[in-house]
Amino acid sequence: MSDQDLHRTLGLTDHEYKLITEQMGREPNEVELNMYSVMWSEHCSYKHSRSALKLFPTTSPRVIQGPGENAGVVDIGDGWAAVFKIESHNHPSAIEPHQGAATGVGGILRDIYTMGAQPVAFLNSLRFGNLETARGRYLFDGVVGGIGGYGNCVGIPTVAGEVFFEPCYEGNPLVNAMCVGIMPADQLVLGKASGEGNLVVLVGALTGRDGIHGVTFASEELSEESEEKRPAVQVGDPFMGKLLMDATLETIGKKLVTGVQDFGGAGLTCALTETASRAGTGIEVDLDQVPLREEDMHPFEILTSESQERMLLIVEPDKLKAVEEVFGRWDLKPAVIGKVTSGETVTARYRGEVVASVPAASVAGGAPVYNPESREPAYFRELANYDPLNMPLPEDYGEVLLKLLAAPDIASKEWVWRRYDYMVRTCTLQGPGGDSAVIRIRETGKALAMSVDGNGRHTYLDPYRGGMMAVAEATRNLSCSGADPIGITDCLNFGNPEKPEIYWQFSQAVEGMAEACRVLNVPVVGGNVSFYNEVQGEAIYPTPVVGAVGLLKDPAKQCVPALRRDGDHLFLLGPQEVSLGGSQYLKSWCGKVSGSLAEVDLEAERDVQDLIRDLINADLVQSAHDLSDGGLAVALAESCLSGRIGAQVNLAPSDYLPLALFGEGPSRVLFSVAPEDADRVSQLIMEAKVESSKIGIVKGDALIISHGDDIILKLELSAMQAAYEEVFSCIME
Amino acid sequence: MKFGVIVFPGSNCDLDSYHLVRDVLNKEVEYIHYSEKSVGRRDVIILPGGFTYGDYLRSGAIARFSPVMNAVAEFADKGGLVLGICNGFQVLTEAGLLPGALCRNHHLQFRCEQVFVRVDNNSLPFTLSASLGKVLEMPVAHGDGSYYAPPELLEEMKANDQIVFRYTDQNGDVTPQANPNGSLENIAGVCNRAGNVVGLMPHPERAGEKVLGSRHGLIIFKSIISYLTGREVVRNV
Amino acid sequence: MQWKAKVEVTLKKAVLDPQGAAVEKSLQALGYDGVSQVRVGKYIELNLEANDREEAAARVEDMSRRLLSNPVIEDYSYVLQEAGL
Amino acid sequence: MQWKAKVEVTLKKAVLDPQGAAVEKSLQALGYDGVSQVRVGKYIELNLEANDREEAAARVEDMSRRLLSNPVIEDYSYVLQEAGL
Ligand SMILES: Nc1ncnc2c1ncn2[C@@H]1O[C@H](COP(=O)(O)OP(=O)(O)O)[C@@H](O)[C@H]1O
Ligand SMILES: [Mg+2]
Repeated sequence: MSDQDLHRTLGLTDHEYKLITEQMGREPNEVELNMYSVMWSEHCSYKHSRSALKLFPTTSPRVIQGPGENAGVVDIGDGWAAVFKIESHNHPSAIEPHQGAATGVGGILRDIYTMGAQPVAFLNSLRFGNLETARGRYLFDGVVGGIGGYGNCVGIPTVAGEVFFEPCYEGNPLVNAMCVGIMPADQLVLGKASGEGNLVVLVGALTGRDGIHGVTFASEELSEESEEKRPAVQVGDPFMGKLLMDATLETIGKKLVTGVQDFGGAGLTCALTETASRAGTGIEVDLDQVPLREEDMHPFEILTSESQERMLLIVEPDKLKAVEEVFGRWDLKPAVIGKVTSGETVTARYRGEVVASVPAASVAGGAPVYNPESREPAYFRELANYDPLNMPLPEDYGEVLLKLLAAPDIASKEWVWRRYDYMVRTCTLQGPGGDSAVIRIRETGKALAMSVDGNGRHTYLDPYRGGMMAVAEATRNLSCSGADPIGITDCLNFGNPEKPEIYWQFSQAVEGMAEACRVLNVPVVGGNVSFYNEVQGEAIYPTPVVGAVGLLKDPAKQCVPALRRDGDHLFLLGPQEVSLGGSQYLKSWCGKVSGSLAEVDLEAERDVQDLIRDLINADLVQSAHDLSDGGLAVALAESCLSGRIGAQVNLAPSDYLPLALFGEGPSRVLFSVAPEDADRVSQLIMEAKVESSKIGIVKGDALIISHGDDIILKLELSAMQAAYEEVFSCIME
Repeated sequence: MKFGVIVFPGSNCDLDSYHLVRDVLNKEVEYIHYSEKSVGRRDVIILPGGFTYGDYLRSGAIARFSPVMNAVAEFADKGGLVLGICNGFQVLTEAGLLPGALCRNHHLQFRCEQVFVRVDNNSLPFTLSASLGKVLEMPVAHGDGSYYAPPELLEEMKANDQIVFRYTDQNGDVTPQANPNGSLENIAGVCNRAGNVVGLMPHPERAGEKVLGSRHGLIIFKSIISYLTGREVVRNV
Repeated sequence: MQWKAKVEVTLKKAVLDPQGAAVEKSLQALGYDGVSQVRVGKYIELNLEANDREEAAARVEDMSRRLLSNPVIEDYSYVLQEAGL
Repeated sequence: MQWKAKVEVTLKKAVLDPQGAAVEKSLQALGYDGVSQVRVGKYIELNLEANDREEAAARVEDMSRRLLSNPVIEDYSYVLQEAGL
């Protein structure tokens, strides 16, 4: 095969090949071309997304490390920092759901402790097709099992997540895994190969042929052929993962390492070229020193294998012994595979011969940046023009609410999270099931709140507003628990960016997210882009997922959605402008995904979040719940169910009750207040000039909603509970 | 009074036991590495929860051959107190220090949830602060917790009062619904014949602070402490 | 006619077997040196109805592929015998 | 000399086998009627050094009893063959 054909087979364009020869000053050999091919894949090079991502605000007085490293780092006071990142493992999970999800969790875990942080929590965001097919149930069950299997075993609690079901994810489920860690701020280590003469050390699992060209696979649409091209499936080894984590953190804590880099996509090639290029150094490796699991591996296979549970350490020669001792306590044997050199070249030897010699910066960062063509898709205006208010009125609103509560998108996900150990490490103050999870920080007495959110249906109907709403909702969830949002990480799941309609969705969503981040004052400190989520040319809904982290200075003030006491007053905070466009009501009751989204007023959003946090911090709030899917009625039902107490609510006069009950819009919070505090709260709301109304009281064991003099909905807690809690057991068992 | 928490490769609740003993109970506690050949001068040894050796092959099967386990067996032989929690329980059964075996949960899933267990033997150093029949709320988090013992063994255990905890409902009634994993006769925890080695699947160390949902787990630790305090008093007289 | 099938399901050669690796290390630590290439898989026994061996084999083949093994990462093999009924 | 051992570990008859029951149910749901008595166990393959078959058998016996199976709940059986080295 001529090089011409080879580069195409490897997924590089002629233009890219030409760039490579220019940057190298010669033609690459086969091994080198393989290295370029994995690093210049979309997954590693971000060539179609880099220019749009520049829109994100990435700094704040708290940000210690923004995007560009393995994870973002944010100051949380008292000399401590939070470290977090989200990442997709969509395509591997479509092939082998259990292992795909498990290795996704393992990968994001490594990104966190690579920085020197002790991981303290996992979150995840999942999308599947429907559960009526055996394949759908298999994927769902497998992914949940894989996430739990890995997280439970490494002993990091899985504390929050979200799951949605839409036909568009049928063949291409989404599995986004997030990890949050904490560390003393001065313990930060970066993925840099600095210090000429320092040793390059590989530790962890043996290197096999698994996942070779995994990144290329992730950078293509799924098709029949991709079955054929598929690399050997990677299997996670959480046991090894845990040993590696503990030992690596110990070497970092003891200041035995100069640089640390995990092995993710593109394996050794990525680790070597990235660490060298970040430090402006070179590396010489001897591939014969890489401990192998399989015989007769070709040098390019060693260089691109994506075997899991491996770490690269940069170690000063006189510290090697101490490093070996730390790993030795867990029966792990670090292998010295090379050393840091001056110059900026990564050179690999194999059986005594140089098999590759590449400019590090070119491989790691020389890929072209594309500005793809963008075109508004035809569906956009068409769907936006649809008016959901023409739908016939339901006869029985109670029936509608029960149906929504039983919709898999909304129903209790306990079936999922009871398979996750969400308590290990005994720091979980709030586990799954609330608006955000809360993890205490023993060392500082404070706590971190965290949430992960994204609504593909919304982003499909309006990527710009959908993007804003994802950021708004994730941060609002934190605010509802009383925490200050301090940063977000995002995972952008889209179709093929080379299609102008998809790129339009992408750039619109990024613009919306960036705008929301600016107004709400939260920096983006890291994230991940997953393109080519398509099966046979059909893309998923554009699905940006936002993972937000907040700081709760006084964990005792933590607020949850559960209503507390008979007689408490119920307030609805925020603008009343809502829409049925893209709502759960329209989807589950009318069977439609259509309409336009409610206006997003980011200033109002910010004011609502500021106010609810202030009220919580002033000890004036008994419960708080963010309104999202299913609107007011569903938020009320959820608050009643988690508090095991009823409520009586009076709707504001409305011409179209489905809108009042089930309409969705941003910036709204349902909260309850003790009667003796009600006046004070009303006063503070007025002073803050935030829209709000008192809508009812906490009472009894039913949810009763009236409109004027008519009771339009009355449901016993037990009836709502049955609808809400039994769905998954029924479908899955 | 000194607690020791054994750290096997893959233990992950070692931290939780350690934290509870040190920060909540204010007692001295140290980790013991699995490669140690002695457990040193300690009064209580805790085998914590987790996934020793990834739970590969069978939960606890590989860990029980760790060097430290010989020392634990000797320590137990001499009457030292040994508490196995979750995976620690599995290790102790595999090692033969406790009777029976822990099999896959009957529903085949890992399950993390709050359960109730009843104290069915309160004459042990681990339970003497509880009244007989006391119902404790504690979490479970395991995939292999279904207790099994062959019929003859079970009879023998009953005759020796070796069944320490049973899963019950809130009122202390043994019901099938209260059984989270299919354990034989709702057995949640057992002891050896001498009563100085106890294992249980629920996590008392996760139920030691109000902010975590329950403080019922403290009864077990407080029993141990008052038992040892009593012994120290006798020794010092 | 009743048949008994014994199906062995093993991870494909190229797929990592962390379980096998842990067992191998443990056996070596127990002093069984010279032990190598440990792989841990599944063993499934079942009875089935079929008119003849051919039909029985076809059904076991089918079940193994569809349910008993995960063809993405596992291989299977089986033996069939008449069930002593 | 190199030997290959294939060890099957199965739950004792008296021990409930929820995995077997689940597989049986799934097989029946897939339309394989006439399937019964499904049991799921473990299959372990390993290579070992031994001077002769007897020595190899004794060692496999030993490993199976000590580590590969738990005698409280499991039985084991094995076959030995010369490894094609
Ligand atoms: N959507 C995004 N928003 C912000 N930062 C991003 C986004 N996507 C990728 N990044 C940043 O780009 C860098 C490279 O990402 P990635 O290749 O996924 O990292 P890794 O190889 O460590 O998994 C990271 O620092 C990541 O945080
Ligand atoms: Mg990384």
